[in-house]
Amino acid sequence: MSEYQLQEIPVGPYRHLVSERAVSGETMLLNMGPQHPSTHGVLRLLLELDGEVVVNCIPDIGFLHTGVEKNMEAKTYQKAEVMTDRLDYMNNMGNNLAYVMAVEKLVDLDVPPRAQALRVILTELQRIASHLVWLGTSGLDLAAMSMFLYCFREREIILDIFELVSGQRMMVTYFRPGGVWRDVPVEFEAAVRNFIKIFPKRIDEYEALLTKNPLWLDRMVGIGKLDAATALQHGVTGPMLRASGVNWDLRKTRPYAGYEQYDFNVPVETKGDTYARYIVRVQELRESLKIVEQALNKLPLGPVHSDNRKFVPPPRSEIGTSMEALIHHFKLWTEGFPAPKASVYSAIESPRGELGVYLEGDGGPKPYRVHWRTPSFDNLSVISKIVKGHLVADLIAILASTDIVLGDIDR
Amino acid sequence: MTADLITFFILALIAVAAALGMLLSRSAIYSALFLVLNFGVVAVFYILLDAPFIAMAQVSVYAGAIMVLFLFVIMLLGTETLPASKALPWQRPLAYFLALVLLGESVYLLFFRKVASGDIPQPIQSFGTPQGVGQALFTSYLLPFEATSVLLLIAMVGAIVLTIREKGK
Amino acid sequence: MELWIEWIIKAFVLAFAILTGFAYLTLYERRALARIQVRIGPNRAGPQGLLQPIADAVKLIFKEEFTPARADKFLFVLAPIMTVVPAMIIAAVIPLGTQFTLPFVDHPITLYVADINVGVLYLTAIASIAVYGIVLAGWSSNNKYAMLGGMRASAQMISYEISLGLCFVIAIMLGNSMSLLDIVGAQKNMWFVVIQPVGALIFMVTTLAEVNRAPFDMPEAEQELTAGYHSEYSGMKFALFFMAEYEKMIVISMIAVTLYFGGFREFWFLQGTVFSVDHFWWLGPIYLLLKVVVLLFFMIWIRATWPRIRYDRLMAFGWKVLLPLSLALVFLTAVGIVLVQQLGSVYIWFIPISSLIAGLIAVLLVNLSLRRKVARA
Amino acid sequence: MGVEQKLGNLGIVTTTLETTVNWARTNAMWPMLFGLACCAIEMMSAQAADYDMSRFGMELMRPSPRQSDLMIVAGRVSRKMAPVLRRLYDQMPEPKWVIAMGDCASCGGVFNNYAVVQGVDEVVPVDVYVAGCPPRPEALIHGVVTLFEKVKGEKFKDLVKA
Amino acid sequence: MDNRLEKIVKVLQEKAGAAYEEFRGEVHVFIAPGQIVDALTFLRDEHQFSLLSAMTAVDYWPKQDPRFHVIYQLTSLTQNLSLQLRVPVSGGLLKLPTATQVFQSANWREREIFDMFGIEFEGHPDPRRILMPDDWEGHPLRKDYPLGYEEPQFTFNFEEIDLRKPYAKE
Repeated sequence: MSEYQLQEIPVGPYRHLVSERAVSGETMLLNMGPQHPSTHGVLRLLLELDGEVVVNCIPDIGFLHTGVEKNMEAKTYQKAEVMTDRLDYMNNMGNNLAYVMAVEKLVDLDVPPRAQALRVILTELQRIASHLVWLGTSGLDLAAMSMFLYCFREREIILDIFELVSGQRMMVTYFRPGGVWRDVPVEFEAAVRNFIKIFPKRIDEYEALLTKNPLWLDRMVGIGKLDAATALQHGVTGPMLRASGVNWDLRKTRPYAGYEQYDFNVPVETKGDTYARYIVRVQELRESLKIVEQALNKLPLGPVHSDNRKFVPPPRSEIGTSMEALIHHFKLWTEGFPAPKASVYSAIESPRGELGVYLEGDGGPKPYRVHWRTPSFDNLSVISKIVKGHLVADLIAILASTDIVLGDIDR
Repeated sequence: MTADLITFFILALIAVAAALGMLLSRSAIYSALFLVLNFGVVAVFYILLDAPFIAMAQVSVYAGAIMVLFLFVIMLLGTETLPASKALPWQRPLAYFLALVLLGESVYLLFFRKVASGDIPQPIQSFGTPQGVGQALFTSYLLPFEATSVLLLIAMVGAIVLTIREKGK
Repeated sequence: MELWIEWIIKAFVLAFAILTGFAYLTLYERRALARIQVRIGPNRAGPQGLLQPIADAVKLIFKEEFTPARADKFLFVLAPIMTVVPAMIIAAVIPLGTQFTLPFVDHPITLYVADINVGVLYLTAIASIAVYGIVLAGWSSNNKYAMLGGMRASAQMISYEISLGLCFVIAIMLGNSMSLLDIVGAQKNMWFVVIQPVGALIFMVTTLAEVNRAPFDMPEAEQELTAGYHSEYSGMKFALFFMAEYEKMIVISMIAVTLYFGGFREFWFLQGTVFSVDHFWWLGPIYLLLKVVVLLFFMIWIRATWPRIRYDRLMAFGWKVLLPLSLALVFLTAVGIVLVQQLGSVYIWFIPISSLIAGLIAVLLVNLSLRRKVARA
Repeated sequence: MGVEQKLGNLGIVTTTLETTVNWARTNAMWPMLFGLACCAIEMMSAQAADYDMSRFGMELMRPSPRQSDLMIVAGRVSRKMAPVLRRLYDQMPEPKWVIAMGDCASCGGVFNNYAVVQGVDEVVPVDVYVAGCPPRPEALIHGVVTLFEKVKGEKFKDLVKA
Repeated sequence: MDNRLEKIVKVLQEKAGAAYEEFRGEVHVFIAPGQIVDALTFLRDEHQFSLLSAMTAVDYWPKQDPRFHVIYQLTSLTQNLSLQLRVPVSGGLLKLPTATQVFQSANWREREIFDMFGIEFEGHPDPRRILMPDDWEGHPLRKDYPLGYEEPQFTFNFEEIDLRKPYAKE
């Protein structure tokens, strides 16, 4: 972005958002982004600076607005799912899960237990992958550059598992209404076990590098404090809210996909600063691993999708022999399935917070309205409040600790 | 000796030009840079006079520390973009007067004062070396030296007090 | 007249050595970083990537030079030059070895460009004006990020200059001379790092700050100020900044080696053996090079591992920790020297013991304040 | 442009120089630190341990467009982002190259709608298109190597503008 | 319906005369535009609905009255309850009172609804577009706004599209 501000930034449009001193030219208006190494994508922050102290911070989003909600209205329920992968591109499995859960709720579709367990395993692996990217990029933002490469090394193992089950590294579209795409291959269990075996040691390594490092503490402790009341007022959810002392995790409070069967803790910190957010997420890495292990141990046998043929395509083997199966297959992939004229809201706990889908049907095979309640959107909106009075360098740390994904914000 | 004389004249020209440039330049940054150049040339003079210690001190203290601070302040305040403030009313006549006095002094020194050639005392062997400077500072000039440090300390304390009051407001 | 020719040749050889060193330091850093980060690093240009620096250089030469419309044209061009020149000339006083006799002419050649009696002061003087280039680059670019970088550079330089100077003073006191050759000579029996380990440590920390290396790379903090002071520079002008940064790394390591690690001399216990520089003159530059490479690796290692310190904490660290500590060290060193003079040479061990205690106290205090901060938050 | 423009004007046969310069450009192509969406994550993976673009001397990602040679448009370009992208491209000094990474940057991908520019070639001239949603790191590296082939064939003469 | 929720809905009905519907365990209460701020304040203060989970709108074009439903999805953390408020907005008026005083998170969400649907929120502290560029015309999520479909390029029509495709110049 560097020279994006060759011209002076006019105060005019932001008159009501900046202080008096900006009008007189006493403070400096500085554009950070849309292309800046630490805005985690195409976020633009208009900063009012007094020296290097942030007086006001005005986020400007929408540089990645993709029209997903509108585009999903033009596709059938099944085909719209490919769009969901590309929303929050760190949490593809989670997006799929949120969407298929909304569809299942709307059309009242059952999901067999094996599919549920697979969903849990894969979304928790996805949470680990997402937190790894967060940890790596936060490290990079504070110039602990090796952290980034170590985290991506571990993330590759998870992506390999995803590729094993779905054929894609990132845009998996693996969960389908009524179950999952197809059963996992035989190598799956060994691959996940291998990951479970090596990963705890790797977390210890990360913590050895950062958690007690005085420079790391110095950059994080007491920075960007967010109290629980403000957090709730701004709709902040997920690890950010839990770092402020509110024990709210949808996996515990409103269990879905069989989370109630697993024994895990919800890490909660009370200080609400950047360091608390770091601690919460690092502990979540361990908790997620615990869930994965339990789910893998209990992984039931059986079908991986519902046998309700109105919504789930029949297996390939049936098509050759059964006329009815052929018709179902043809109808489902050309026309899609109809959903009632009603609306549902279904939410999951994504790595960033409450990921909700508002889905409204109109009796036809296409969604009438899809709205994504994305956690990053609200988590970012609080930033202008918590960076006030901090330095530019702290802004970087705070922004990293909110763990925003621009695809999640701009949709 | 002629080589030294030629060097001296070239450097003197540069020094005068730099001083004039500092006075006449419109931009505060350029003024500061001209001053740095001037300091540098003066440092070379010291070397020519066999006083390397003072030369190096000149560069590291004046050019290296003080002028960097000046630049920092100029950049921080952004003075080069501010409109020129009005000069104080009595400043200009006083400046003219002082300049006249200086000119008169120089003319007197150059043309009327009789200087006998050859009676400039030769500097002693250790002049300008670290040992020499140290000896001078800590024996014969100990009191002025310590007085200067106290003065600087007072100035520092004053600066700190001023900023603290500013913050408390 | 012969003397002039000798000087000019030596100056050219030194400049050439530093330039080559700079080029291969970039490769060294990239390969070492890659090794730490479980990668491979550049290995396609030439065997094992050995031609990588040449590729970089040729590319940058043939890249468009760009001057922003509202930049101050003169200073914009001057700034990179002002950054690179001090980095080069500062090496002039560093002794690279003893001396050898030119065959046939029987003329002794010393392995340094100049040995002046205020060598250490020369280093401080040049080091202190090296910041001008960065400040002016930041100002002349007419870019807010660049200016913030320039301002950070000047403030940081001033804060760390004094501690650096005090570390010089320690070496001067131990060596009882301002000439670098004498200081190296004084380390014949014992490197100063053994006598004053804390001083050596502070010296290395402050030099990291002086050359703007991680974790003190404020002026170009990539994640905060995009590219900082050189945001607007492209092509060869940028290459000059790049060059200055790495040359400064080399030179500052050379200075550290000279002041605290025995300079071009062998390990003190190898004295009198065939590994001594008194035995083979050409061992001097080799020892120096080896020591410099080791120190450079530490710099790279730190960059790979540590997060960046915050700008105001950096200043506070400089003023509130390093400055008092180095003052205390100067005092302790002086006391030790007096003790040695009065009571005997075994009292030399007073210096390392007392300064280690002082260093320990400083570390404890910093730790305590940090812990208090964590508790308060 | 730099020196080579004048050389081209002179009409001197400069093939050896050409080869050298093109070799240098392919071996020291510094990408701009610039990611848009999903593909940016795969671009980061390409920099990381398993794929390691640094082998080609490409790990020096420059945060400032002034110092970069290659713009990897990694992700979808929205209508709001398009002017910014063009501006960044204009800020890069010659010679510069563009890789459109992924389907969205190449042709709009799955997002055929009001918000997304249907192919970044409407905004900046593109040298290499890399297909995939997102392309695997290997695919990106293949795209980069393809670009190297193209750069190696460049002649100073062709770069001279009338 | 959950007992606790039933009580709350009953009180809401008494206060605002609101109708409600239930679908798969979710309760949607219809509130008139004038009473939404009061209802939100009441739910937040009296029944600990401290989190405005989501806020969006639906366009029922070509139906004009009401053309839009603005939806407030509320969550009570202490009682672990969810409640949805729906406010019908007429296509002619397109105005609603802002909820920013009640929930700060409504700030950006209302800006998004204004950007996407063109519903204005009176008293909003920062009434600008949020996702689209400032000079964008129209409100993309309205049903009468075209998706903006462009013809994909295939082998058979490559040349034809290539001719009119606006390629960028150096």
